[in-house]
Amino acid sequence: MNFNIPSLTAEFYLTTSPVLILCFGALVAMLAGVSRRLGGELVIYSVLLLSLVGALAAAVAASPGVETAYLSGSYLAGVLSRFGQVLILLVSLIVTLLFKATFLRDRFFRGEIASLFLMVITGMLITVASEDLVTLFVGLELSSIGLYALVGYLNPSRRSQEGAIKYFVLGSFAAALLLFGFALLYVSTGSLRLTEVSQAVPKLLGHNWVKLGVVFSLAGISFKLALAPFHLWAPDAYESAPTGLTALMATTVKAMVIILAARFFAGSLASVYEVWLPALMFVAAISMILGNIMALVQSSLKRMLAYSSIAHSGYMAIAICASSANSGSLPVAAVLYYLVGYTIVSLGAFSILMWLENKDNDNLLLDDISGLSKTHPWAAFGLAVCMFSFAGMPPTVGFIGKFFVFNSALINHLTGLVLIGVIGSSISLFYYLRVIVRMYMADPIQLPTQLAPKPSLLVAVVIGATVIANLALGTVLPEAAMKWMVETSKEVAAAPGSAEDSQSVSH
Amino acid sequence: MEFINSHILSITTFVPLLTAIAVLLSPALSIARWVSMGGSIVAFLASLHIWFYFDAQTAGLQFTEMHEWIPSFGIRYIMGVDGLNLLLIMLTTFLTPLILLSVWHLDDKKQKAFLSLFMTLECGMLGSLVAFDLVFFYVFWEAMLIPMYFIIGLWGGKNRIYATTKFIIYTFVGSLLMLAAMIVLYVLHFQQTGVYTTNLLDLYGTSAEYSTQMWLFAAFALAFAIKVPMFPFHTWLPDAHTEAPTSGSVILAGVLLKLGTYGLVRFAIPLFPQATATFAPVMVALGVIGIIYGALTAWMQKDAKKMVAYSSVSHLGFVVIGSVAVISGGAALSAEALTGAVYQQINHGISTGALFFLVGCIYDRRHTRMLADFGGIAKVMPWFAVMLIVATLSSVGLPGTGGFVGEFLILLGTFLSSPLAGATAALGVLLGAVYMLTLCRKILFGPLENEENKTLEDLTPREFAYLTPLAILAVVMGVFPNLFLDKVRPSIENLANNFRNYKIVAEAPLESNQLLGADHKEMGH
Amino acid sequence: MVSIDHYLVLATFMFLCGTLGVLFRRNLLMVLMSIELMLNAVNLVFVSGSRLLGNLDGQVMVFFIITVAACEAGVGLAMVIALFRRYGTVDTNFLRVLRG
Amino acid sequence: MLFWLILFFPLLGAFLNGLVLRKASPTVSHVLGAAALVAAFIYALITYLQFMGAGGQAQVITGIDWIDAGTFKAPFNFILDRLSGMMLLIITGIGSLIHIYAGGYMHEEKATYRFFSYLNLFVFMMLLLVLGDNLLVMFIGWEGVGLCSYLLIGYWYEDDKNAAAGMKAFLVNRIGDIGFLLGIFLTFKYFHTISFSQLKDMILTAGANLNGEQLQAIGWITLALFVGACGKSAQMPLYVWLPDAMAGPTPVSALIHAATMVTAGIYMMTRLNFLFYLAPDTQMVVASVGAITALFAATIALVQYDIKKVLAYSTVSQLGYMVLGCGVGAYSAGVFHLFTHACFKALLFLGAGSVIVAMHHKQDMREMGGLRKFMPVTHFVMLIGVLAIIGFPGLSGFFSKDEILWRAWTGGDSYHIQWGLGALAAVCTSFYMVRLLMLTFYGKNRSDHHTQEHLHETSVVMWGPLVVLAILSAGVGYLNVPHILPFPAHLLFENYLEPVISIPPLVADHWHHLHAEYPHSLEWAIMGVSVIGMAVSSIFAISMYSDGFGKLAQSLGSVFKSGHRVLSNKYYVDEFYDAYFVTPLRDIAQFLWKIVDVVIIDGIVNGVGQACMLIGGLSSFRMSGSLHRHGMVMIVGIVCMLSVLFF
Repeated sequence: MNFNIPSLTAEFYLTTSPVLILCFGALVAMLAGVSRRLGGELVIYSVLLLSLVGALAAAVAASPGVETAYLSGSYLAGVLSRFGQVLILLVSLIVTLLFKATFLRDRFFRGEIASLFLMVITGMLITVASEDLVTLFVGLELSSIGLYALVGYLNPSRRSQEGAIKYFVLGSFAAALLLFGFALLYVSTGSLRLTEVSQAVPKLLGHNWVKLGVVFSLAGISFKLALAPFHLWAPDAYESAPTGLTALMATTVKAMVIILAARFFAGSLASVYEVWLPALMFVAAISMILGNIMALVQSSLKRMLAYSSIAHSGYMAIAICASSANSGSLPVAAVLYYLVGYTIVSLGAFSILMWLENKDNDNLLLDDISGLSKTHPWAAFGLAVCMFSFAGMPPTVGFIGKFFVFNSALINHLTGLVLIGVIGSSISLFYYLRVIVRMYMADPIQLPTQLAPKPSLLVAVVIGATVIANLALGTVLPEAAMKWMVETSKEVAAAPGSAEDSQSVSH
Repeated sequence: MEFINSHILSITTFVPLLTAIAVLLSPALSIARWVSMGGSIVAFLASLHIWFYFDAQTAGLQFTEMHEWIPSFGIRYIMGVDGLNLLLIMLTTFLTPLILLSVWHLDDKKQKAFLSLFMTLECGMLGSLVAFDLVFFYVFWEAMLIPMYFIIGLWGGKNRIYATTKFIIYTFVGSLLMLAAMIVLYVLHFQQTGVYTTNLLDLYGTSAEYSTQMWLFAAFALAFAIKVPMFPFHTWLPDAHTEAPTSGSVILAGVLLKLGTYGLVRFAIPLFPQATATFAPVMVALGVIGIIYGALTAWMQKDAKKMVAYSSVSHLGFVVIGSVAVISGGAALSAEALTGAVYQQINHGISTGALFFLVGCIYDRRHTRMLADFGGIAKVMPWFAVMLIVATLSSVGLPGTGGFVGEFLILLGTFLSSPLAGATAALGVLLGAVYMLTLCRKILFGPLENEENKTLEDLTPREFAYLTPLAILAVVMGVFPNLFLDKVRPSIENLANNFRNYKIVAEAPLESNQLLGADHKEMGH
Repeated sequence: MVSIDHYLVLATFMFLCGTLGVLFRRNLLMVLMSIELMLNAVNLVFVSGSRLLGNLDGQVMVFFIITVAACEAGVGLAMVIALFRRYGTVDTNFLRVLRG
Repeated sequence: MLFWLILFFPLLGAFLNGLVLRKASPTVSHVLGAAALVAAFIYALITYLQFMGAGGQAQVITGIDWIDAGTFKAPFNFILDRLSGMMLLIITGIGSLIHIYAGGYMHEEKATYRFFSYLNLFVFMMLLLVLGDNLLVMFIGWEGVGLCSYLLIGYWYEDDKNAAAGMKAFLVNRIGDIGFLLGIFLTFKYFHTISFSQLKDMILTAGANLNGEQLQAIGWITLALFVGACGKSAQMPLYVWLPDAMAGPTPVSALIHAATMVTAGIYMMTRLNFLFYLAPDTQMVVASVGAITALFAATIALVQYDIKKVLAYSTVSQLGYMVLGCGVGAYSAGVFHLFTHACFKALLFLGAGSVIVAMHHKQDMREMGGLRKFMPVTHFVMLIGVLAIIGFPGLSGFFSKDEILWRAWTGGDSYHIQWGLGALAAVCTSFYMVRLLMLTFYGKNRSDHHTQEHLHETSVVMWGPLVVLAILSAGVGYLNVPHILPFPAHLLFENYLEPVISIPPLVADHWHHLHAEYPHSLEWAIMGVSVIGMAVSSIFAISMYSDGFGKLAQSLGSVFKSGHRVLSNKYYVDEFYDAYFVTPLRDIAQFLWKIVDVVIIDGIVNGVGQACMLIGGLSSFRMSGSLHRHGMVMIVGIVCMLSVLFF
């Protein structure tokens, strides 16, 4: 028990500055929104950009050499946190910019929405930087509650309201499961700090409450990661939310939870993998199968991508499973690589969808993009690259990511999971190809409102950048990027409680 | 010269890719045509350079190039040539300009995209032929599917989407399993040596437990069997061929399918010799079934192109059995059969390529490929008849054409390995004649009754230009096979006699040129 | 002596009740209440754990949970009201547009 | 050098005619084609004379390497010995005559470049076949002549029947070729070489060292090769292509389907006689097949009406004799019959061609008759040809056929049946050949008025070669006169071939009878039987057909109605093959495609895809939609996780 009030040094403020800047930005945006004069689109836009860019700069600048825990572990500054924060902030910034080019711009750039948006980002930043279950919970809920509201409120319609309510109810339900798990862990181990929990768990292995606690925590985390069978919210939420938010959900939320899961399982609980590995393997397998199979029959693009994201969560979960053994930081690095790749590809895909959508058609169906290659060849090209990348075809990042994941899994003898992953990938190719077939091999169809978006330099730059990053990470950059990931994930591997003897695999 | 010799493989492989980009950037189709033709000819000249500077005295790997790619995983950019891939490289670079010539007249809006995709495809094929690193190979192997997918899907016939989807998914499934097997092999090699590498030269000789080897071999063999395609994984092929445009069919039959048999010889067999010896009877059985089955189904086809497509199943059955003809109680492979298999790959590329071109010629004129719509064409298209008969004869393996040399050596070697298999496979020689002559007879001979056929124009100079080289080559390969076999002999004998502990030496020591400036430490383990 | 297990069992029971409520009540308000019940079960565990361990972390957690639950309730109720105002129903059966 | 020119000229002719001079007039093609052959003949003659002048020792002429893989080697080496030298002369000599003749026969055709190109190519292939020093070079020729035969049979491809006949010929030959291939494989497997000269050395010098396995293998090798011979030399059961092959132009029938290509099987067996000698069981099979074929084909020929069909079956029958000769170990007799047969059968076919041209391409003998008046030269040469083939004493067939029958009789008790079949076949031969002669040249002319008006003798281009052939047919028999006949030189031919025919010491006992002395009375008796049979059946045929289809012919036909029907339907062999081989194969193929491929394999492939779609549809339909169901699935998930963990 340590009741010393931690001294808040300048260093602390510096490292937490991304969070603080965002909080400040959120406040400003909310206040500006009250005033009619100051609540204009441009002002809010500037506030959003400024706070996101500022936070990004702060996150990049804050360079802790070693992982440092502040507020008795409530805020953890280190390379992994920074990695997560930079990724989240970068994606949020791009999504914000993209909103400017969509039909939702007049709704998005309003005080209360922008404020909520920044709050959501804040929550994510907190989550990736926490080691303490309390902050972790608060961060998670901050981001979730904000998202519930945004989904329903940004562009209200019957669908989005329904989606928001479902997302909300199930999210709260899952939060309760997660909390229950935390509570059991707390009761069993006597601490809310992951480091301490992990030290206590090995002694309590036989204790059923611990297992129960781990399972419930896993359930909660699986929900956030949209792992089957806790995935059913995802298609509804993805489909009903405005596409910009869908992009956010598919990328930043996933990034946040993956980092959290890496800390939780690959880091703290790695040495006691018996209590969670079978369960995680189970959800990973189910996700890869169900996600891919259910994506086969979707007609809405966003819904299809939702199911596909479930499958991709499954692939990432494979790598987390692989980090159970004394495998060092490789699996975590692999999952981070996959995450970055997935984020880039999703961002590319969703930004194209965002750009194509209009007021009358904010949920594109597969049929709607028929003949896209003839009407918008570059958009079609970008989407095609994304689809091949999702499917894991070389020379895209999707392939290298999948290779790293399968590699780390097979090093740890998770052959069964890899086989399921292989089967799932094979199935997935079919529905990704359906998109390409529609775009390239079908003639344009007559829509009530034609998809005739205004050319936008910004969108072009974003799409171009994702395509280039995608191909670069698939061809020339894997080594450099992987090195970075390994450096980043060392922190997890080196975290107390994880395998001490993590030199190399020996059998 | 020094530079050229040490980078010739990269040049050969990536000139087509650069050409593809240049084609996309060309302002007009007429320029794009010349650009693509130029690029493909440069690639051909580069491969001729390889051919002439190739040292036929050694089984070693020549013109090797190595750069680090993902050094932390031991993945490298390794290229090399030996007798097993030399001929296929030549075939690829040789066929590409001819195919470009065959589409010279097409001028729809998408044609530029076609040329670009086609050059990309060439890069993919060449890359997978010269790559000597498992992952590096896999990248080309899979990336190649994408342009082919579009070529069938965008320029294909009525049922093209079904066909192209079937093609890509079928191949993809097999490939992914192979990827998993590759990683397992990589891990095994690490466990034995403590080094992570996907360098094929190092992986040869990785010993695995018998049962593991079985699974790994099965995964590799499945991937290649689908590509070949071997019975019963062949059904994607007739669909793909029927729907693909002529150019697509030619390259598909000419080179893409060969990558399956090449993969067997390059990867599956030497990597898993024990499993090869065990699985050889199964492979031979499937190959022989494929030969007979393909021939019989081809015979029943009413669509000329489908007939040629099924004939590929039959012909490649020969190549497969030739590749796994185990002799001396499993201690060695039959060098004769292996030579035949390597040779037959090229022959099949030439003869079936020519057949697809020829079917394309009459399809261009009549917009039908149904045998029933033809008959007596020899009267109005005598040169076409000459070409078709030459291609047919090469395809049925008449002595004096390349097809004979390949088929004979395969059958001989197979017979030495298993008389029953050899004798049964020899039936394929008969059945091959049955359907090919039926094809000839229904198209060329009989009364010229159909009014539309009476005004058909004989081969144009452009068609001559791309058919004549094939016809000449078919004969040259039949009469002077040693011209080609001399180049490949040491490599084949090395594999055939030493497949139990296969090693290839790189002629020039593989020095690692730092591609990414990364240092060489293993990390994360 | 009432051991910690008793609290845990009670909390689990409460949690299950809440779960059943979420699973089977068709009224959105009741569903929200059930979630609150689940959260309170969690609170019970934390409090009893804190008491057992003589460690205040659990208490702190409870405060946060209560706060977050309030936020959640706020957002949730807002949604329910919006739904009711627009469609005049709070029945979960109404929420069946999104499927597939 | 001269040697290579022999091969070069026909190839050059084929190339020029086929690919370069496609627009040339028929005369140019003809002159070019014939000149190529004549040149080849001249060089062949010079080469031959040089060769014989040097003592006639076999020599191997080394060419470039051809196939060289593993331990297998097949160079383009050629063997020049007494056998191949003789064949060289037959092929180029008779070939030249036929080429010259063909110009007249084909003069109505507009573009004959194809025809002469194929003919030249054929000669080239045939030369490869006989000159090759290893089985594989022989196999090039073996299949090459098959190809040319295919192309020439289908020369008038616009008639689908001709194209079909060509295809049938090629395919049936290919069946035999598979046997040949297997023979090559076996030879290589057990002897590690396929070169004739090396094999011969190995067998003859190291004959005693052959192990049991090799001896056993020889049985299989010879059997497999004999299957090849059956295909090419039209023996039972693979003879069916030859009668159909008559669809081609008549010079083709003369050159390919009578004089040269069909004798390839006999040539090959003779070339490998040392192997065949080592396999007495195979020899038994060979002899039996030959004898049966001889009789079988002869009986069919009895009732045919098409003049070329009669000659075709006669060819099959005569080939049967040659095979019989080989089978009883009398290779020189077989080859001698090959030689005489080449002369008189070429003569008969060309004569028939002459008739056919005169009859405006009608081939039915029922429409002929009395042509003697119109075509005296043709009649005369045909008469010689017929007398030669039926074995009229003094003409070539008499010497060659009797030698075979004599060797069959003396082959031992086990060969008496074969002798009987052969003798019976000889009787049939006399009947149907005389019948042919009577129906064509004697009696009243039965053709229609229009044809009759134009009946006349053919041009000198055509009858010139006929005369040469007639002289040959009459004369060549004296090259091999048996001892019992008074003649200055006996058995010249047999002595000539002596170095080629070599019985391995290992089996010398078995074949001792070939060199045994027999009483002259036996030889006279055997010869007497043949001559009497020939005479009786000839007289019978003359009396039956002295004036077309006389009463006797008709009444015989009605008495043996069913027999006649079977014969005129050629024993229903084609129908049998159709019903029991072709149709079932077609059905199987159809089944494989329609059921196995489309339904089963594709069904599984597509079924997997559809099953995935179905499961996807069902699961997304069942799971989603209701909020509560979502929650329920989550709880189920937790339960599953717990059970995974706890159990």
